[in-house]
Amino acid sequence: MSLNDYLLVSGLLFAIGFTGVLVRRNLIVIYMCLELMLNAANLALVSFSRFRVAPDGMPDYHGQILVFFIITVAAAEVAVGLAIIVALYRARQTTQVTEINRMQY
Amino acid sequence: MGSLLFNVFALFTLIAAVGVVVNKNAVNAAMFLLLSLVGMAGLFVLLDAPLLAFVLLLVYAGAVVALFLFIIMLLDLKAENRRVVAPTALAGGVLVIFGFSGSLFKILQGFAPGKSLFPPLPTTVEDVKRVGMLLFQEYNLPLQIMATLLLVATVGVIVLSKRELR
Amino acid sequence: MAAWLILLAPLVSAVLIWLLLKSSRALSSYVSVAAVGLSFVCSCVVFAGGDFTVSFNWIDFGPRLTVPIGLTIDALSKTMLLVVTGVGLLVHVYSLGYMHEDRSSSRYFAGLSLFMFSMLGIVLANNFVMMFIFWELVGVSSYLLIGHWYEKASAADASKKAFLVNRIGDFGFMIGILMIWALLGTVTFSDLEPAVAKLVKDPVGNAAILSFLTVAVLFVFMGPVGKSAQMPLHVWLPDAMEGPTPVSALIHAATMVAAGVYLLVRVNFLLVAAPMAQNVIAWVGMITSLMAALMATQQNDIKRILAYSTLSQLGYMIGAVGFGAAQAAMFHLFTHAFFKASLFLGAGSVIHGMHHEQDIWRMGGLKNKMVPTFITFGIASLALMGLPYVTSGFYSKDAILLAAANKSWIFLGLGLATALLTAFYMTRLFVVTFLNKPMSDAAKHAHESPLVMTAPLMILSVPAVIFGFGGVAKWFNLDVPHGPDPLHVPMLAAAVFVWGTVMGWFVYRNRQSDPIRIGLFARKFYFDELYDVLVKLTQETLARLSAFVDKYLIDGLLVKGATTLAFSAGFVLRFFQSGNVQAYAIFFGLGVILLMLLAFR
Amino acid sequence: MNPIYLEAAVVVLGLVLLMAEAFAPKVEKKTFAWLAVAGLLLVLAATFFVDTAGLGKAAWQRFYAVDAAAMFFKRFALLTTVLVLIMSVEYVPVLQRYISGTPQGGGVAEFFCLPIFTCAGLMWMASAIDLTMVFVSLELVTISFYILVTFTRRRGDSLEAGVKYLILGALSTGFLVYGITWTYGLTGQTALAKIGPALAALKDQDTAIFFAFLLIMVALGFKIAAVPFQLWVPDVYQGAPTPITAFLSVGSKAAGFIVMLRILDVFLSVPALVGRIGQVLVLCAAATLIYGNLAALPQTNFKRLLAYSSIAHAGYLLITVASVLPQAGGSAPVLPAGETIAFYLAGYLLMTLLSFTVMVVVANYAPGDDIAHFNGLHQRSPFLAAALLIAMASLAGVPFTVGFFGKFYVFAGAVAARSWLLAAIGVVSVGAGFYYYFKVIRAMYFQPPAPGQETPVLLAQPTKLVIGALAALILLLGVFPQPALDLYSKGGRPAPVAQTR
Repeated sequence: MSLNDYLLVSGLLFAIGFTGVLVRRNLIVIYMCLELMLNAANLALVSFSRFRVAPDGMPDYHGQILVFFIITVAAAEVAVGLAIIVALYRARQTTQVTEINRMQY
Repeated sequence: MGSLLFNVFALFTLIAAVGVVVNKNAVNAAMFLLLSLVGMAGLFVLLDAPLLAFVLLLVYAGAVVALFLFIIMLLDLKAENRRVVAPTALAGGVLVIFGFSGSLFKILQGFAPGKSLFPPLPTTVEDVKRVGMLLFQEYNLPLQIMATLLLVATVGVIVLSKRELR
Repeated sequence: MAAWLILLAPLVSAVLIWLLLKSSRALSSYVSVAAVGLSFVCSCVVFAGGDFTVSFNWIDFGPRLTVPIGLTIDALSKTMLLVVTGVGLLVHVYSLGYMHEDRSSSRYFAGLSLFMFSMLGIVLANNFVMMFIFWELVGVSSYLLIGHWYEKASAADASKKAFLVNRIGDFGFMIGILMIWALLGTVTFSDLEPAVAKLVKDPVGNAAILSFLTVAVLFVFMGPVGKSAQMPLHVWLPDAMEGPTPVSALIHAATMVAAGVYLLVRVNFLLVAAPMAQNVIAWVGMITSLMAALMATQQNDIKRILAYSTLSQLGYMIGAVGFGAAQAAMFHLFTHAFFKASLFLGAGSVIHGMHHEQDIWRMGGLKNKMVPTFITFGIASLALMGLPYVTSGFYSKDAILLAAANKSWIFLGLGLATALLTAFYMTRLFVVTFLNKPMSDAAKHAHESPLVMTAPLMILSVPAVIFGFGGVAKWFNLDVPHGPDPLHVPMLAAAVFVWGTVMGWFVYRNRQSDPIRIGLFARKFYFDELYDVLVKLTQETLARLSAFVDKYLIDGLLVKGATTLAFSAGFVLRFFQSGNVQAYAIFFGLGVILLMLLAFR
Repeated sequence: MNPIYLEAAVVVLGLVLLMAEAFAPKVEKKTFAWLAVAGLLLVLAATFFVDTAGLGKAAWQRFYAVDAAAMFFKRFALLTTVLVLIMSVEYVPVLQRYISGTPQGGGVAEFFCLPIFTCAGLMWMASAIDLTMVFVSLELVTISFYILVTFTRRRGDSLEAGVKYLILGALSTGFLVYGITWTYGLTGQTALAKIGPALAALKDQDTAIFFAFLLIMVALGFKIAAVPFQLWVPDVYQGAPTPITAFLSVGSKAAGFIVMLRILDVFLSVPALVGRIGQVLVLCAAATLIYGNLAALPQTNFKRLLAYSSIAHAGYLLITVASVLPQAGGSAPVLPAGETIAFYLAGYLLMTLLSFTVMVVVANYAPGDDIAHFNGLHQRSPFLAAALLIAMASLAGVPFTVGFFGKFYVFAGAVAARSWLLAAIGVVSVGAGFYYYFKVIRAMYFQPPAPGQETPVLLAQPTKLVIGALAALILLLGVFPQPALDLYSKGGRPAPVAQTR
């Protein structure tokens, strides 16, 4: 398989995740879709890393390190994000984005 | 063989991802997220990155999705009985998505290097060792920063979710 | 180092008093005196040392515009430093006594320190921009000090008047600076001098450039016209006498009003390159000096007489600059600073002793009640009148008259007439105040002021005499006569002195009221009335015009238009700022797409 | 001293304070804030003694720059954090009301500790010269801001702001990651110094490179609040605890700009892209200026007003960024772009933190953040009114304030680069700015205080000192800007950032 095939899957995944962020109203689902977007980047990174072979014939592991960091950040972000969403739910009994628009204009 | 597996995993990943977006029930969405991640782990293995595939499953399936599920249960979210998406949001979303994926396809079309096959690897990969060496030697500084980030996240989560703070 | 200390000590004192010591009157006055004392000591040190310049870049916009903050120490600024810090120190000491009862004396001393800082900044500045900033600061501190007793309506009005009239001059000054910068590409004095010299030598397009320079110099001259109170912007100075008397002595007699003269001397090389402008300056100066002297003859307020006399003497100095005799102008500035400060402080002592009575026709007979004041005031008066061959005022005035004689007989005539009038009105003032019989109860029970006030008077009367003699004149390069003197100007000056004094003596000895009534002079040539009418007229016109503009243009077009625009903008933007994150995300995405389009042109 | 220890010291300070809080619950919470302030000030002093020439570990040189820009923005971050912490002390009454339930003061110490870690992140961002490093340090900052914005979690607005910031911030992170991925994919490098030449060597990939550039710029545009990624700003600024609003508007924005300049420098090494990049920047700058200034006009809420003002100021800074690009017939700028931005941000720091500090003090008397809160402030506290007057005048760009010089340098740069359009829009929008900043001044000086709100406003001595110092600095730099410029240009080795052009 060529690099572009993987990049296409990654791009589609990114677009699907983006769609979810734009159209879903449940905060938790929106958050899942954001995770999808990050993982789309991960997939592209791994395929780029496999594609760029280092002089010794091994994949370019610098890309994989980046994936490592992204996964860590994503996990931390999920923890904090869900804590915020829970706090919001406790205060307002809702996870619908359309209902959090007290501040506007 | 490789191309068949790729097609299977890729379709699996994408369909599951669509499942996340369209599912009315948050629990089901989380399960689809898990499936999508499994598919992606498969793709990682195809890309000779077994370590990352393992880490992905461990962190995402083991921790992130579990956390999602846990929170959904905690909040006792029911399946949404209203329409999942607002029509205006849908219109805007569709516009954005088409624009974005259109430009993405166009770039991939013009991306000549990507059309070639992956170069073969000479030996079996020993990515645990390589990644480990890089991570703890060359990438020492970002790793330290990451540690700080995790600390901040920990403190933050405690502060934000404890009922009574001391 | 010492040079910086001169400048910064008063600033530190002003800031300290303003921020911390406001409540402690005694402490703040001592801090202020100590600061000016330090400045004075440093000035002496600098005076004894050599010339130098220290400077660092304030704004550095590359070669096109670099504005340094720099201090120039040369013969000119050294002299001025001595005058400013010396007189300043004495006035500060005097103020300890004069302002003893004032409840807001902390504010007074802070203002005084601020003034010292800004005045010293003018003296030390090595470029136009820095000078202009300190010029404005001097204006501000003068405003604060004139209006010190702001509860009094007349004081508040006077301070406002001084501020506004000075703005007119300063506006012109600023335009002048900009024109000079545009023409010569620099604002630093030391760089301007060779640039002007080059410009004058350059034969190509000379006429146009030189007339541009002339106009620029005239605009710069507007600054001194305002600050040194020349015709027609002189109206603020007499009113400024509403301020405390030490302020009048320091600011409105010895230092600030002389800043205009100082500036002109500093940029004398510019004036020399523009002879037309020089002529205008000479005329303005001499006319001011004569008219002010005429007005002085008919004033009854002791401080106003001195104020008009100051105007007149400033006119002399400005005139001297116009004659191309900058050194003579500086010499007169120098001597005048001491004897005029002495006169004002003496007047302050009289007012203090008379329980705030300022009308000379309610005084009289003070020669027995206030002996030190009487003697020192007499000495200073003689210096101002120019007692031949004894007082400093004679020598410096003589230098100016000589220069006038070299320029034209008209100027000499004007100068002599002024000298005559000076002798006359000072005799009037002196005779009526000190020698005649007491004309009120207050005069009968007048008492001498404390030593802290009389000591500065005594100290100041010494330079009023000795600073005319050879050594000091030599300092001003005046020992060489300015060409032939067929008219024997010193003799003429001596003659008009005798004439004026004798006339004054006979007219005013033993009079109870003024035998001469000349409305034109008493009403100050109706300048204030004229301005009132002018202001009223312009105000009326402007009011009508602005009412029209307000009603039809602003209300109709701008306000309605602008509010409509703003509200429609607000309305449109409301659409964006809906408060819904999802909408934000969509706009975010649309933005991305919009930018992507650029990639696929 | 190795400069790498600066961040280490900051992190250790945060750790020590966290531990101390855990083991000494009886200690007055404000003590921790003062300890943090003292510690950060020590580090700030230490920045002047670091050895900018040598980094001990060779591997770190790939990630970590110690040029003039880095040192300047490290000090900037430290100073900002110190001021935010002092503001936070004044904010404690509000905090206690909205954090915890019965035991008063719970969680307050964490409110003082978290900004320390944010500060470390900002300092790392200032030095980041590798995309990996940019990513991790930026995320450290972002995640800590998620927490800080939501910190007063018993207040609806704070939660709402937190959620909005979270969703959009995570979205922008997605774009950043994807952009980094593509940059890495095209060049095989993550170190900025190597990406430039690698990009220049690529053939026929302009569109892909531009795509990668845009994705990264989207994320940075979000950070600095540039149109069209600015919509979160008013809501989040309004909802966040006031000290955090100040922190966001100053620290986060400054770090965004330094990273943006560094990355821009890399992508400008592709000659074919210069024109397109220029278009993007000019477009964004113009839209940001117009949006920020127009939307602020009808505002009545002070924090929202400052939010729009923050957008507008991002617009002015973007003018400078756009002036970096080579233009036909352009001359050398009066000041290099890096210096202009550093100076502008230094001024912005002073005036913004001053405004917010005054607001925190006043809001302690009557909760809320409408401009009407400042009605008659002149009678209640002439000192505060004068300070806010100075801040507003400086924000508007009145001469003899630091804001004037900032705008002057920006416009001078635009004119030198022949960006007439931007210069024109900029000047016009300054006019609009006068209108809405003077609304605040009008409220303070020409409106009577609200009934029941005539009491004098009292403030603690340290706060008073800080307010006075900020106001004095605004005026001082407004007549004598050289020290701030020197601090940048003499801060270390010349920065590569946008100075070559």
